[in-house]
Amino acid sequence: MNIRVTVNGRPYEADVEPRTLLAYFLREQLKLTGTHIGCDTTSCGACTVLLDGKLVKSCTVLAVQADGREVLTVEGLEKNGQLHPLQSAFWEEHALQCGYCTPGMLMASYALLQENPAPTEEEIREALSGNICRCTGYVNIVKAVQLAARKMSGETQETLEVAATHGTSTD
Amino acid sequence: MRTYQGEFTIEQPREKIWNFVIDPNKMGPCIPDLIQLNVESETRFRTLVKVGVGPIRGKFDLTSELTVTQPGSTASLSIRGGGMGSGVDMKAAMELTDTADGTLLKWKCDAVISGPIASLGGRLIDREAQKITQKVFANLKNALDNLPDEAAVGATDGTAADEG
Amino acid sequence: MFPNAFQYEAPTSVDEAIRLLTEYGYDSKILAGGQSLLPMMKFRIAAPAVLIDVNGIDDLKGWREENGKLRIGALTRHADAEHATELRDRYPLLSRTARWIADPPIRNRGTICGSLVHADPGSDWGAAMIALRADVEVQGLEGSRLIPIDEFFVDTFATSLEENELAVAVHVPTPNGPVAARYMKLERKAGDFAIAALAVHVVMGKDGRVSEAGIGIGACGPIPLRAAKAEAALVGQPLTEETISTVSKLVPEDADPADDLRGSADYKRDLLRVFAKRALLEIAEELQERVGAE
Amino acid sequence: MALRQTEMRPMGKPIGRKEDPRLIRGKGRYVDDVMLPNMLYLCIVRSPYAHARIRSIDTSAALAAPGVKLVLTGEDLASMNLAWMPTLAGDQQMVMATGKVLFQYQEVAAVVAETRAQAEDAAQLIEVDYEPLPVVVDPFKALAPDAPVLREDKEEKSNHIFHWEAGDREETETLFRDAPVIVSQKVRFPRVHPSPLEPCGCVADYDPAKSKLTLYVTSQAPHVHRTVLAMVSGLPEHQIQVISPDVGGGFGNKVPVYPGYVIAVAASLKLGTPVKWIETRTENVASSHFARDYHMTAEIAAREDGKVLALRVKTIADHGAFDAAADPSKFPAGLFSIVSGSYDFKAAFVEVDGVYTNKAPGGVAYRCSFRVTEASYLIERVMDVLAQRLGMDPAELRLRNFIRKDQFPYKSPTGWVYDSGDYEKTLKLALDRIGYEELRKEQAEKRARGELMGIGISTFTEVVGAGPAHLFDIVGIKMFDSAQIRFHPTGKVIARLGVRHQGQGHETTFAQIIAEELGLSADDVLIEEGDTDTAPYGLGTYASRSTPTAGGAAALCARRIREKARKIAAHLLEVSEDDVTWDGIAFSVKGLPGRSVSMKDVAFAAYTNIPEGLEPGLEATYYYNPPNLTFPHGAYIAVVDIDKGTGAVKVRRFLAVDDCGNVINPMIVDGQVHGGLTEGFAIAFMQDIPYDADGNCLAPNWMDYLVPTSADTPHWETDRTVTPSPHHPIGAKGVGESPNVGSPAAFVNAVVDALSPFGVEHIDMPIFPWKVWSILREHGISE
Repeated sequence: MNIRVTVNGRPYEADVEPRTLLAYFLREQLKLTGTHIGCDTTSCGACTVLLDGKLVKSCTVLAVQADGREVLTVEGLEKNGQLHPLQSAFWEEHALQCGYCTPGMLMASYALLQENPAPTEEEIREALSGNICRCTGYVNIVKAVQLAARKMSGETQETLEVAATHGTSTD
Repeated sequence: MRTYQGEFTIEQPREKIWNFVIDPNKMGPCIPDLIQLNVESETRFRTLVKVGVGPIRGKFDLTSELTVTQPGSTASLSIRGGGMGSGVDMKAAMELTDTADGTLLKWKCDAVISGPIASLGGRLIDREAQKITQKVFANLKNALDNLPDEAAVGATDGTAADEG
Repeated sequence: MFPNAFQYEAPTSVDEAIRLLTEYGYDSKILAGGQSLLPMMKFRIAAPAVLIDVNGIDDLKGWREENGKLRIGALTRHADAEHATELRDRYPLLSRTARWIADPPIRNRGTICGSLVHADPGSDWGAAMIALRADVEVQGLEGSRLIPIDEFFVDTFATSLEENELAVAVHVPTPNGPVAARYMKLERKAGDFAIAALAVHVVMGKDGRVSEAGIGIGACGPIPLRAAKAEAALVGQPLTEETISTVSKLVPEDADPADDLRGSADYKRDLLRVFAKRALLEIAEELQERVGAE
Repeated sequence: MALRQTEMRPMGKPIGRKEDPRLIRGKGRYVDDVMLPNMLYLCIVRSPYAHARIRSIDTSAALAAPGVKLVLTGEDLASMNLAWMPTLAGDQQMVMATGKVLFQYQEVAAVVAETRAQAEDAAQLIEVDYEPLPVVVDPFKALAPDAPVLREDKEEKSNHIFHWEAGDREETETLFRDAPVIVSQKVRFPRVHPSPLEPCGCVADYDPAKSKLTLYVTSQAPHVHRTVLAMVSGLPEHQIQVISPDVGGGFGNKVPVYPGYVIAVAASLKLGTPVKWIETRTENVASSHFARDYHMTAEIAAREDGKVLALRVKTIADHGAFDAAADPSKFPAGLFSIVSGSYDFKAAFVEVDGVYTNKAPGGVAYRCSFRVTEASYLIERVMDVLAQRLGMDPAELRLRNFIRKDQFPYKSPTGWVYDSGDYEKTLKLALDRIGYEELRKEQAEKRARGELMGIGISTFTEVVGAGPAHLFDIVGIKMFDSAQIRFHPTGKVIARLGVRHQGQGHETTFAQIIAEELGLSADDVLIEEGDTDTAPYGLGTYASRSTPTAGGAAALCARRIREKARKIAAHLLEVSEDDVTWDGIAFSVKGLPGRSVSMKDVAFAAYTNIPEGLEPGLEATYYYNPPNLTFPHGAYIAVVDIDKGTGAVKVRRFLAVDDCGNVINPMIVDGQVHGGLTEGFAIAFMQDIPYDADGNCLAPNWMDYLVPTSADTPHWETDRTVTPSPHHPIGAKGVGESPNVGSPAAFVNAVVDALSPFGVEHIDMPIFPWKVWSILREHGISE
């Protein structure tokens, strides 16, 4: 089947078998290998992307179902050579180790902050509960999402530095 | 392993029932949801059956072998095969005894189901295996009841015991 | 992992979907959210030859209140029910149930009707819709009919839907008075199927006594079950500790759980009792506040 | 917070990781991201039976299926002499079954096709006729005289694999005979699985024109994989290149060579094209190596005042169908004899018997230094049983029995020489930080109200860094490790190591070690691991051994460079070598601190201005054979509340105080601890791989093998003490596994502590809510 999909703002046209899962389409046909595959049972969330702005697990969506729609993957977070605040926050807070869950975690965090710009720890933990991380124990992922939330809410770098030094939150 | 068992009485002479149960051409069609039956010898038949519950649907290719343990009264049916990457092994023992009204058929079936179906469908496979087994013997009873001549009475439902 | 090859159909109207269902019958499956079906297909324990994707049918989207009922279209996702603040007041069980289903991305995809039609005994919506006394609206070649939820579930993964019928909506009665609800669930881990689950929906009459009660049991039998004895004991009673104690002990009587990796049948029965007690205590408190405020 | 990457003297600083920029952009390169021209896909057909004879395999329909290029069975591999392969434990394992299958999900046949989907389609068409055989899943029943013998290939017709013992039986017996107090506890450590997020897989690329095999494989030990492959395949080792690209977690799962790799290699050898095999999660959990599955009984002999005297341990170890344990050759039960833990026992005697069963083979060291987790869990659990029996506070009992600071180096009753430690200090810090006394008060009040709250302590000793070569080898290869450092003329460095990280942050921490030693910033040092063509030989990253071994190699290699650099510096400073001093950043003339040259100057000179008689260039290689293991330790405290209605346990607080010696990067150490605690938490409360009596694996994927999400996981608290290792070049000890080794006992001890007023002394992991409920029920205390 012929499909047209916009991925990270760029239009693609491709021929796919109906049974092709979106995750494989992204990885193998578009060579966007940032989206990972970690399980067979829709349990791990390594393949999480946004489909028309909604968080989905791309191993459980058919590529044909993305026809005429927009997909955002981890490769689409960076804009004009600028890391997304979530990406830099994950780096700063050591929110990744092996990095395999990271793209999915970033997408899930991105979706969360779209809806809830200042989430609590509990809200973050709940929002990321479809994404498994085997390395970090989640503590630093939570911290990174909170840091990104502060960055995105327009706090200046200086305020953040002060907050970090004094170990207090400014919100 | 799961064990299922049951018994029923048919108002027919034992010999007649015996001749039925040891004939693959007659036993074969008692397998439920049969797509295809090939009788390969006097004791062996191969069946392709449709299995499934809800969205879980597939075909099992099963080979059955009849063994007479005591002519006229006890026989066993081993069913082996599989499908959907899984294996099925069943050993059904049948025993016929004379009663005042006709013949009592007691059956007991040990079923081993292996593979993804057993581990993925753990929550339902037990009920399904039980249902299929009971259907085999319900079909058998039905066929025997409808043998020409006498009518039958007095069946009891199958009961199941999980020994797994 | 790839599913078996299949023919993909994407009808844009209910009639077209039904025509395809009629044409392909046993060999076809409806694809809505796909969150249960696609994993089964990847394991190849489900292998429909034809997949009929109903996501493009606009008539199946959205909800509306009509004739004393909330009609929830078949493409309503779990997340829609979870976040619909306008429904929380009169249909509190919807969001309280939805937030327990799997995880956020799965809730964005999976649909309420799809979950009902899939008829997994551990499904959260099964128990909730039992409690709400919902009807499933199905459409076939001869038009549509409503199947009361108690007649909808036939067996594990089996419903009373005909092979060529499509579930187009679920109807939830609009409560007649102040309402409160709880969905109680214990999981082995977040997002898991329930060890046991209980949906409790209570409407309070003007006399301070329960006028309507719905209690649905999940993961404790081949299908979602109704705690009928407990419901009967609840209706017409004030929500006192005594009532709650009596009612909660009756809930397990209608359950039919099995021993499995999640726990023994006895354990699950007792969980239902504990859930019922806790749910009703919370509901009593909430309704008291609500009625007091009015 | 800006990333402090450019600092000099980076040792001990929380530098942002150098590997992150690619990983947060989705630009990591994991094995499934390797896509080569003409690459084919491999799919493995696995046995649905746990034990069955293979009567026949019909591959004709699969061969005729679209896109299929090759179908392989065990018989085909036998004709290539590849049907069996050695395991790391010195056993033989079938690559694909010949004759019979021994566990469910065992490899039976394989299909190679143009696409993944075609390979999966054709795999379905392979028909195998099995004759089921009696199944043995219980290791105790496997030892019964009438048990069916599973391994017909072995000379010894028995399911018994080995008997192993350590310690002094006689002295232990004597102490037990006279002991006033003896406690005994049976404990099972469940069968668990490392389950890294990225499953196993490889791309085998045999190029017939060059006679060279390149194997891209997600491996923790690429050099060992290359050597094993050379041994198995007969290809000359220099014509095999193993590349372990970014690794999506390992935790021990990616140490062994799996049948899938050998099949992919065989297929590529036959076809002369690249062949990719990527495991599904189900294949990962149900067939790749598990961990633990130890059935242990421990007894402690003690005085009435709580002083412990002797320890006696008997264990049955279920190894599954093949002894594929990833243990050093001389240690069939790994380092399990560390079981006397942090306590000063006069004597100990430990026995382990390994057993074959019809289950997946193993067991690997899952975030664990070879069976230390089992040992640590056992002793920490049984110490609590003793405390309970004596009516003593578990913290008090531990303080009374710790090996004292002044006893180090301490020789344990089973022969280990502990390098350093200060157990009392660590525990006291933990008690203080968590507010132990207040918690006990709160608990007493809650108990009076009928509420269930528990506090659990675990004060473990780890043993890591295998190892001294005289003790440790894997398939004969001694367990040293290596580093190679090369300066470029402009003062930048590339360093290659024999280990292979999987998230531990080596690209950062090893850069810190080397930069510290050479007076550079970590930015100036590029770390490269995982390519056997370029990296020096090493044994790999597992068992918390990278910092103790390769970390030592990196530091000593840098010092070797510094020695040569001193000569060049002397030449540049125009003084004699004896007059040159190194202050950590630069070389200067003694007494004239103003006259100095940096390492950058020296590096440039090494290529441009070499003193006469000196070899040009500036590089070195160091193979480091550590003189001893290192012994990290810690004190962990868990606080739990139990729901009396459901039996659910909530971990309210968890504090981990670790002592891993000198810290290279505290941010990374904390991250390691968080991760390990999460795995320990999962093991304590969720994880087991049960089998039914027919050998069906009942938790073959992440629907039933439970891995915790952010919503399940407690918020971890951490702290640290520092007792440097006296023998390690930088005083470091390794930390990756401590939290997994130490935490299960803290969780279980907390739950048992909550229930101890009712006489409960032990609950086996995983502590599912139904287990707690059953106990509450039994004692009439449920809601």
